[in-house]
Formats: sequence, structure tokens, C-alpha cells
Amino acid sequence: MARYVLRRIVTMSLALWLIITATFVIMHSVPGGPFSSEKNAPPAVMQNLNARYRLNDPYWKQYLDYLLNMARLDLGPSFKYDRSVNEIISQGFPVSAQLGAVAVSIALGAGVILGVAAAWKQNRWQDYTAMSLAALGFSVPSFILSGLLMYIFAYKLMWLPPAMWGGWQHAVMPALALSALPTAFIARLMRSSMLEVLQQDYIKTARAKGLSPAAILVNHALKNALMPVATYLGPLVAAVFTGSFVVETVFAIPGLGRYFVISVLNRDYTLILGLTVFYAVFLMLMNFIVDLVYMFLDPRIKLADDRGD
Amino acid sequence: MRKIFLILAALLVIALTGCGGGKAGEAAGKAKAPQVIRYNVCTEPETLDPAKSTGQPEGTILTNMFEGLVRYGPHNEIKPGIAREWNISPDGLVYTFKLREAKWSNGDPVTAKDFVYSWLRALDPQNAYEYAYQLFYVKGAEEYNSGKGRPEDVAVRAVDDLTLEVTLKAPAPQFLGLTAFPVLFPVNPGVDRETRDWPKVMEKYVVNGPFKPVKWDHNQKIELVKNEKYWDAQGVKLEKLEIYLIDNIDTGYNMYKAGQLDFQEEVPTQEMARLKAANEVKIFPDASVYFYRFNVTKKPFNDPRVRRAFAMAINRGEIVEKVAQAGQVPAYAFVPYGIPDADGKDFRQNAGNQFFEEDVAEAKRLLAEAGYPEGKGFPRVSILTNAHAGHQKVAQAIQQMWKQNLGVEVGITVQDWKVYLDSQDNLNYDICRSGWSPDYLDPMTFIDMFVTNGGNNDTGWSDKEYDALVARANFTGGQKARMEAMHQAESILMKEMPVMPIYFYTNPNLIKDNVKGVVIPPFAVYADFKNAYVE
Amino acid sequence: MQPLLKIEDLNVQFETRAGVLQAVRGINLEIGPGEALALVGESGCGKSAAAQSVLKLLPSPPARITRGGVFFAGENLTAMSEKELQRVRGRDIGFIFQDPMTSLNPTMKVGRQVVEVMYRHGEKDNKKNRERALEIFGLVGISNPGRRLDQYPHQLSGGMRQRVMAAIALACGPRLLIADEPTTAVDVTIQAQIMELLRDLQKKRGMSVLLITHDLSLVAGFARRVAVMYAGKIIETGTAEEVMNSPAHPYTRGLLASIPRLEVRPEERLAPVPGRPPVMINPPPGCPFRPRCPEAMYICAKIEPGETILGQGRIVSCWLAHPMAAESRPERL
Amino acid sequence: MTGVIRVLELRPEDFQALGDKGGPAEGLSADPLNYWRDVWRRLKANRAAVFGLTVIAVLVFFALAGPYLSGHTYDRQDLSMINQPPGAGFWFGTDCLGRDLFTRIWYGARISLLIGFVTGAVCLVIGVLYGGISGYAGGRVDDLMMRAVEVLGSIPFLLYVILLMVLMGPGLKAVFIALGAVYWLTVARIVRGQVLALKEQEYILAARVLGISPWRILTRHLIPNTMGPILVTLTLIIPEAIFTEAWLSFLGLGVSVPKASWGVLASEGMEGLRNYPWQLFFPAFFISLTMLAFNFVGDGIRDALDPRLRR
Repeated sequence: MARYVLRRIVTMSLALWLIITATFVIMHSVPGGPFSSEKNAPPAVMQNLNARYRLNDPYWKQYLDYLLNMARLDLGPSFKYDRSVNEIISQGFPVSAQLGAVAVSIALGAGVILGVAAAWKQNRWQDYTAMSLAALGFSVPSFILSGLLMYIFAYKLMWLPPAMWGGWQHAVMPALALSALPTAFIARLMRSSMLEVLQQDYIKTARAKGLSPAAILVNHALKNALMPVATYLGPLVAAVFTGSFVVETVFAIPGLGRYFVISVLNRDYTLILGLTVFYAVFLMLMNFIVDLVYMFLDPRIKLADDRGD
Repeated sequence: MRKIFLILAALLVIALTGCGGGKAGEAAGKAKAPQVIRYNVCTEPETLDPAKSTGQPEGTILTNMFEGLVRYGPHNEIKPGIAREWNISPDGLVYTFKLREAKWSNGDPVTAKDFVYSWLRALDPQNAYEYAYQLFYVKGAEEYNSGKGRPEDVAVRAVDDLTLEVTLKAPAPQFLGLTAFPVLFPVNPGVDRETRDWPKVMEKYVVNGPFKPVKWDHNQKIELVKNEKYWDAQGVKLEKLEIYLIDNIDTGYNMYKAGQLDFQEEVPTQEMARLKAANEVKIFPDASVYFYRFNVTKKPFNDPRVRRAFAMAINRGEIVEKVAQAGQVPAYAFVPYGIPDADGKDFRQNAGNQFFEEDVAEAKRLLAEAGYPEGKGFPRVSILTNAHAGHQKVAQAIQQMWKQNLGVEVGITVQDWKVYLDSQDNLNYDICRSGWSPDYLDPMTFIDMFVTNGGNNDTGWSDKEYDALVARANFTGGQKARMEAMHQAESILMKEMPVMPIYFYTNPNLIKDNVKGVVIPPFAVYADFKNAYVE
Repeated sequence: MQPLLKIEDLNVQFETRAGVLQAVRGINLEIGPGEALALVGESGCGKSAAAQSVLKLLPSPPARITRGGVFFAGENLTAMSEKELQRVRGRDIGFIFQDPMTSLNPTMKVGRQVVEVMYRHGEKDNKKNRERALEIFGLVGISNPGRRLDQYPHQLSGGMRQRVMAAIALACGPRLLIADEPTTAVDVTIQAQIMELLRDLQKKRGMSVLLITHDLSLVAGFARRVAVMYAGKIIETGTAEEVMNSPAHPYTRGLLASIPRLEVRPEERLAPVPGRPPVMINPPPGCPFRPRCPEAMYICAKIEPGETILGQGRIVSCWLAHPMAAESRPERL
Repeated sequence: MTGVIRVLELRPEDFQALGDKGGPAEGLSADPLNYWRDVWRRLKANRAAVFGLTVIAVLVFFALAGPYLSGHTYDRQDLSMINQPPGAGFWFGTDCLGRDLFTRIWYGARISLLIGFVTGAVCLVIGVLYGGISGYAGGRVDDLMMRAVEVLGSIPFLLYVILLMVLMGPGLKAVFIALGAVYWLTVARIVRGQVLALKEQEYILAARVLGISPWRILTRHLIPNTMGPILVTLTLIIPEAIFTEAWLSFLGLGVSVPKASWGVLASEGMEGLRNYPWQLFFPAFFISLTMLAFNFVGDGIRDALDPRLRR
């Protein structure tokens, strides 16, 4: 186990280094700098700014400095905001993650139920209804969905507050908007994996045992059918927990997602790098956790270096 | 055109009638409504450090928390702030400010030393504040900031606790007004020395203005409450000012409709027609100009006839009415309305808004004269704009007008904001959308842009006579001569036309009817809530 | 004596895209209490469909019982509701499937898979159930049963897994055990052990067994009676001795000729007679075995043969058994 | 049934040995249909997939012909006719600059579908080559190449799309490249997996033993056999690209004005949602319809390839 974890850490670090390097290169080849503005400041002022943020250093030095700071878990100051990148992430991420957790729960719950219902009643109305719902989730772009939700529930019906982060009422619309696509995806994934499982011999065994359909579903089919969903969960959690630009700006959620867009638009170099690193680490971590969960779900799977018995 | 201005002026008066001081006091006395205003400034501020701030949203928030030496009144007049009175030497170089006995929100007295400390802090090259150059009028300031001089040589001096003496390197009538804005605000030296990141920590944040901050929820809102230690606390009616930081205007609009906002800085364009018809939107003057730059360093816009032809071949009235829709004023001059002339009247009104006329026939003639009859043989050129829906709409309307009126096919190039700035700075464009808002209420902030190699010229245009006129205006103490020089400069600019004015901005706002007494200045700050109240 | 299981004119169809597949075409079978019967045929002949139709285990759609019925201890299983059937399954009738590799839930400990049946059919005390499972594990010959209970299927060998399957089938002490090709997927040495086990259980517990197999060699010494199935019909029945010693149907003769010798590899055994069985979607007229039959006659291509009773419980469906065949082809006798 | 009874009048010659005259036994077995013809047959039997294909065909037709039907052009403004509701003159109404939305929708269809198809093609080329080479080479090369895919998979993809868009400037070409650059990973993974599995199969081994060049094996044997899963992936990537472009348009980074993709039209329409709902309805409807159509077709192909899932 320890060896396995160690090996994962080594490969993760290597991947991280590659990502930082690539981002650094692309980022600096994009025209425009963090301090360009409509009103051009005198050269002396620009000189001070560049000196302060070390943009006068040669690229290799900036790059090495960044790597060294990274090693100390310091992602540097934001060039645009009066906050450090660490602060921005630690303030935004919890909000995005909370909302993301709600959204993933909805997606998982609704997706699994829809998928199971569709598979269980294959080619009957339940199947068609569930799959039509899933298709809807697939087919509406998030900015339109968000806008429509707000228009209907906040503007017309006035059932929910239009925006901002507060009580549960504030989480309803953004969570729905965030979960539409993953719900649809999980529902379809669940349906096909459930159909696959339902054809397995052990399901027939379970029926021959005289088990009720509910018991077969819960005790024999569900766990086995959930495995492909578990694989998808790693990237999903990584994507949803780090926030969505559209949902966060439309519903005025103070999360992390917006920064993935505006950091680039602002050429906020440290923030771009910081977010990339954070996302990559988080994704790798989630995938690692998924592997562990998988091990729990499927006793046949063992970690590569942990062959017992 | 004149008519439109009058309407605008009337609007301003209507909007500001509620702001009369005496009436305000009475109304507030009777008011039962809770004195809370919820205002959306439409963006997360980059910083709340006055010296570091550069934008209007930051300026707006800071102006409600701090007070400089002076403060703008409801009619754009300069009123005493922390300075009780001031004296300017006849040569316009030495300013002596007498401070009143004001207090910081932590109880410390506000002294002249605080100003010295704050200004030197703003100029410190180590701090690298972008807008430090607003202090470059002060003798020794630029030298210190560029590392060539010492802080002791910056000519700002505390004569005693309540007397501040500033010496400028050249006469600059706009300097007094600048002291009303963030970079020149005082900060509390004790707090600044003790807690370097006080601008981020609301518990440590110490102010000397009408409101003090309690909470800053990033991308949500900043909560301000009345600062009881403010010298004019009596005049402050509001108990609480909630500044929302919602950047999606549509979302803000929905919140306004749902009764969660009282006031929003911006109005969704597609709502404008309906809101105007229903009288729900209030339009304030804005001393800014919307214009297109021409790249005069290369064909075809190196020919002033082509530039004039292009400027004459669009229908500004239609653009303002159908596209921009916020009651903007078509511009046939460069300096906007709302800037005082030497006689105290309006600079624009004095010179008129008619340096040229829209005349398609004349435009065609000019274009033919330049060698492109009916647009034939005209090189492929393109309008550069940043990726903003409104600008793209205007560009498309203009594109069609040029095609129809001149027979010239013009492309549109949309770039991301920073790339666009880069292209504009490096003259990588043919025609470039631009806008300019004043740093201070003086024509100079518009006129000095276009001096040869000026940092914000960005057209490649150069004219010796123009440069001489700007220099004369800059080094003449007398307002009359200064203004005269600038009027002349503007007429050269409009003859040569390196820039094509399109319209003068307005500032449309969504404000609930029961919100009174808000001052909405035409530049630098969106709204001053010092005397605001809820009816 | 009343038979324990009686299959009467059972017809099973599969609706496929290509058309209606007639998997079982009117079979009749009886198994008495404590009796072992073997249903023999190639894969695809409908024997598994018939066996699974006893408990209506085939997925419906596409499978459908179109005619006939199954009676268990006098009760009509075919007419029972799904709920009632669930009570019969696993309790009165146990089922062992062909492939122990896939027939056990890979993510559930085998002990629980056994206990589950007992829990379902009445005994809610899982501590007792566990003890019983331990007992049954011993009974089916699982060594070290205490440890095995808490293992997952992938940790067991193929033979061991088939024993677990047997344990599941036997958990509630059923009166009838249906073993569907219980030895196909395990290797030859294990095969003998499994058959030994089944024989043992049948004898000791007086249980009826319906053994489904393609391998006539397994039948000897296990089942008293044998039914041979081809293309959805039973083409020959009789006692094991009768069928083995004097087969009446050319197909049976073919099967017997291919009884495995050790040097023959298993996959060759699966096609004892040259050619493939027909797909029963709109089959042409005549005997379905005709294309592969070395002794086919003109009549065989025209009309499907009916049953000829050769003796008590000895029936064959073949034109060769027709008196006229004997006349026309004297050399056969 | 009555026929059977009549035929039961048996004659001795019926019992003559048939010998080999009965024809081959195979005649009775199911005809092994050609694989792809079978897939196509199954696809045609799937109503949703047929619906999807029809919709795509109709959309493509209108994308080609639509802009010429109404007599308006996509960029012709009439500032006196802004924000007109749908009616006789303007079938889908007009936008905020008085342009005919019907024409713009179909012009947008051209661009959006082009984005979908070209991005799909870019992904296909890169993904098939990369995955094919990786899987075919195997061993260390495969290991290294797949590690690279893994690393690329863990970057925040939208941030990179924006970075690339900003780097290249808005416009169709930039959209193709930016989207193609991030979506090919899936194709590469799938192709590689298929190639790995196929490589070990006997006919490939036989081809190798016969000394056929690796390139020929790759193009003649492996790639045709991986077509199925790739097609399914493409039906996911194409709408996804259209989707992402719409999202980029929302950020103002889509195609340049006055050209308009559905994404541009939809994000313009968002502003008018409260007052001019048709400006959002039409682009949103066609985006959704396209998504649905491609999804149906994708599901259909998958089911047709793997008939176990839908019987």
C-alpha cells in the first residue's frame, strides 16, 4: 500500500511539473500583460510594477522562482486582486465545493434512479421518460438553462431568490443548473451498465433463489452496476467542485469557477498557474480516491503493488 | 443636438432635486423607512487600498469610506473636505491647506502628517502603485517614484498638525480636484505601519469618511455602516450601505426586480427601451467620449480626407437611438459636456458641438478626392474592438453605414480586452474603438492624449502646432489663456481627425424612487451616498 | 404415484428481430419423487430453455410460454403469479447453473449468497443461517468451510464455486434440484467429483434431480431415465440402459458414438454429430434432424415424424421406427 | 394442420434413402449477414436514431439553403425594424439590430455545424493517429504516449480553451483548433484500447506473419475495425463542440461579428429573454434539437454495434 501511494505521488509530481511548464509557456506567449490598461501609466510606474511582481526577471528565473514557491505551497500573489492566490482559492473553493457537493448528490441520486428505472423497465414508458429527461439535460447549454431557471423561478414565479449565496433557497437553482449534465450522463451510464448487469448469470441465480425483484436490484445488481459510474465520479467531482463560470456569474456565487475564466482574461499569471495546479492536484486526488472506492466496491480489484493471499 | 443636451441637463436637474441639503434633513426626520440602501456596483473591487485603486468601482466604494482634502458637491462643485480652507499662491504652484479637526474611525486625529505619510506611501516605488502618477504634479514626486529622487525631496510638508503645504512643479488647476480621489486620500499611518494588509482585513480597516466597512464577502457584497466619528456624521442619514458586487447585470436586474436591490449602476441594454418608456431608468450625464481611432501611420487613413469622409458618413443619431439606447449625445467634437470653461460655463457649450457635419455627399466627394471614388480600390480595413456586446453592436451598425454610404467594405476584428489593448498600443489596427473618461474635470485630460508620442495617443498622429498649444496650456497659470489654447487644440484635432467622435456617454442607472440624495458625478465615481437617504 | 414434476406439452418461444424462434415445441416429462432424470441434447436444442421455463426464469420478453404447463406436486407453476413463484424458487426447487464463474455475484461474499436464500425463505436469524451454511458447505464438500464463507467468488477455484452453487441450491432442502449443465465449465477431474456429489445428495436426501446435459457419458450410473432432445422436441426417451444400449434415434446413436475418451478435447465433444443444429425460426417442413441424418429418407424432408411408442416409457420420434421404413429398407434390420 | 393429415398417406418411395440429395445442412442455419449491413439494418430499425439522422439531414439542408429563403441577408440591418416579433415579414422575428433572425439562424447553423464537424474531423485525425500508433507500437512507446494523454487530461480544460482562444484571437479557425486540441484525447484513448485488443487477434497475427507492413495493417485492418466506437465518440464530440462554442460565445470569445453561430445568437438572445423571448427561443431550440439528434444517433449506433443492450 505504502509503495503504491509513493509511486502515485511520484507520477503525480511529474505530471504536475509538466503541466506547470506547459501552462507557463502558453501563458507567456499570450499577448497583453497583467498591467496593461486603457489608461497607459508612465514608464516609471510600469517599471516599478514589473519590478515588484518580478516580471523584469528572465523567464527561466520567474519559472524557477515559481517552482520553488510551489514547493513551499505558496502560489504567489494575484496580479489583479489584492489577495494571494492561496487566499483566493481558499475563499472560493469551499463555496464551489459545497454547491458542487449538492449538485453531485443530485446528479448521483437522480441519475442512478433514472438509469435504474430505465434499465429495469427497458423499452417501456419508464425507460422512455427517464431517457427523455436525460436527453434534456444533455441538450440545453448551461448558460441558457441557468438563465431560464432564473427567469422562471425568480423573475416570474418569485419562488426563489434570484442570486447570491446564502441559505438553501440560494442553492436550489445553481445546483440544478450544475447537475443537469452530470445527471443525464449518469442516468445513461447507469442504464447501460444496469442492462449489462441484468443479463449476467448471477442475476439469474438470484432469481432462482426466489429473491424478490427489489432484493435482486439492491443486493445484486446495483453495486455491480455502480462501478462504471464510480469511474466517472472522479473527473466529475473534480470538475463540479471547482465551480462553473457560467453558474457562478449568473447566480452570483462567490466560488472558484469564475476565476478559471477571468484569470486568463486578466492575464493574472499567478492565478492562472495556481488554478491549473490546484485543479490538476484535485483531479488526481479524486481519481486516487475513486480507485480506493473501486477497491471497496469490487473485491476483485487490488492495488497494483498489494497482492495478498 | 443642442436640444438633446438640454434634455440631458433637465434630467440632471430632476434627478438632483431630491438632493437639496435642507429638504433632505426634513425628509429623513419624518422617514420611517429603515435607512439602508442596497447598491450594486457591478464588480468585485480589485483592492480597497486607496493608493492601489485604479477603477471606478473601487473609487466609488472608497469615496464613501474616505474623505480627501476636498469633496465634490451635488453640482460638481469642489467643497471643503478634510481641508477646511485652502490658499493657492498667485503663480499657481503652492497650495496651503488648513485642515479641520477630523477624526479617524479609531479615534485618532486626522493630521497633515497623515497626508504626508499617505502621499509618500502612494509614491513609494517599492509599493509600485499604478496610479502613483496622479501625484506627479507635486514637485519631486516623479523623481521619487522613478527611483531618481528621495522621499524627503517630495514637496509635501506638514507645517503643523493642521496645515499642509504642497508645491507643484508646474501650475495645474486640476490638482485641487484630484485631492478628492482615492490615490490622494489619507490612510491611517499607525494602522498602516502595524498591519500592512489592513485593506484586506475589515476589522482593522480605519477610515475618515462617512461610512466604515464591517464585512467584505468577496464577489457578494461589502457592508458599510455609518461612521459616527466622521466630522460631518450629522449630515449622514444612512445607517447602512450595502454595496453588492454582482457582475452579471442581468442577474442584478432580476434582483432589483425582486426587491433585493435599490440601486444598480448599470442597466441591461435590451431592457432600456421598455424601462425608458416606463420611466424606470434614470439617465445621468457622463463626461466621457466614445470614439474611433484611426491608424494614421499607414494607408488609407494617413490621408485626413479619408478620415473626415469616414467620420461624416455615419448616422450618429440612429446609433444613439437604436443601438446604444441610453440617451447618449451624438458627438461632433471631442471634449464632452460637463467640463467647466474659464468663464465657469461649460467648455463644450461654449465651443459648440459641430466641428463637422454628417454629409454623405461631401464624404463621397472627399473619398473620391483621396483616390477612392465610390469606394473603389479601397484597401481591406477592419474595425478593432474588444469582445463586449455593446461595442460589437455599434461596430456592426457603423460597418453597414460605411458600406451603404461610402461603398466601402470594412471588416470587424474582435479581440480579448488585453489583446485589444496591446494591438491599440502597438498600432496593430486600422480603425479602433475607444473610449475616454476624464481623470479630473478639466479639458486637459482629453486634450493632452494626442500630443506627439503621448502615452495614450495610440494613433501615430503628430502635429507641432497642437503640441505647442498643449504645452502653452500646461505652463500658463491663467485659466483664460489655458482654455483658449485648448479650444484651439481641439479644433485642430477635429480638422485633422486622427479620432472620430461618435457619442458622449451617459450614465443610466436603475434607482428606486424612494432613494434620495445620492450624488451621481459625471466621472471617476459612480455614486456618493454621503447625504443619501431612504424616503 | 403422483409425479413430483410434470411437464405437459410445454411450448416456449423467443421473439427476436429475425422472427419467432421456437425453442421448445411441446415436450412432456415426468419426474417422480426421488427420481433422477437426464435431459440430453446439444447446446441450442432447447433443453436449457425448457429447464428454466419450469421456474419461469427466462426473461420475458423475449421468452414466452405459449402453450402447456408445468406442474410441481400437483400445482400449476405456469399459472402462478411472479410472487407465488418466488416462494417456490430456491425453497422447493433448487437450481444449479452451468457456469460457476459467472453465476455467483462477484461482489458478495459466498457465505452471504447462501445465507440469503435461507433468509428469504423463512429463517430470519442469520446467526442460525450461518451455522447452517457452514453445515451445507461441509455437506457439499467444501474444505475449511469457516474461512470460505467469508471469501469472494474470485478467491475460489472453479470446482469450489460449483460446490457453492450446489450449496445455494440445497440451502432450503428443496424437493427437486435442476442442474443445468453443472459440469460443463469445470475440468474433467472436478466433473467426476461434482457428479459424485449430486448422486450422493440425491440418494441421501431422497431428492428428485433433473440433470440437463449434452454429455451422455454423465448419465450412466446417475439417472434412471433419459430424455434426448433435439430442435425443441424430445426425440427419444427410455431408461438409461435402453437408450444407451439400443438407441432408437440416429441422433442418439450419433451422441453415443462421440462419448468422450480422455484424449478428446472438450470442444470437440460439443459437436458429436457433423453439422449444426437448426435455428428454429420458420424451419422448413420435415424432420429438423434430416440435414444431418446419415439415414434420411424422402419422407424425412416432407413431414416431421410423430411419436412411436416402443414400450413402457420408451418413445422415439423418427420415421425409421415406422413399420414402412422397415419394409423399404430391410438391410437396416 | 389439415395439410399434415393429407400428406400422411405414405408411400414406400418416401422411405427410400435420401443420400446427399437433401442439400447442405448450412442452408437451414441463419445467414451470417455482413457485419456493417447488419449494423445499418439495426440502426434503421431504431426509431430514435432514424429521427436523429433525419433531423441532422434537415438541419444540414437548411444550413445550406436556409439563408436564401427569406429574401433577407444575415448581416443586413434595418434599424427601424429592431426587435420585431415573428411574423409574415420576418418569420423568426428580428434581433436588436433589425436583422432577420430566420436567415441568421440558418447562417448560424452553417457555422455551428461546421464547428461540430470540423472539430470532429480534427479530433478524428489526431486521435486515430495518436491512439493507433500508441496501441500498435505498444510497450514503452505506448506507456509514454498514454502518460502524456493522462497528463493532458488533468489540466482544467476550459481554462485551456480560453487560453488558446485568446492566444489565437476569436474566429472560426481558433475555435476549431482550440476545441480540437482538447477533445482528441478521448478518441485517442478509445482507438488505442481497440487497437490493443485487436492486435492480439488471429487475423492480425496472420497478417504480421505474412510480412504485411505495419502501416497497411494499421490502415486496412485495425482502423476499420475500430470505426464503431469512434463513430459513437464522434456523435458525442460534435454536439459537445457546438456546446462549447456556444459557451465561448457567452464569454464573447466565439466567432466574430457580424457572423453568428447559434451560440452567439443564443447569448444575444439571453439579454432579451424578458422582452423579446423569440430571440432566445429559436437558437436555443435548434441547439437543443441538434444535441438531441446527435445523441439519438450516437445511442442508435452504439445499440446497433452492441445489440445486447437493446434487444
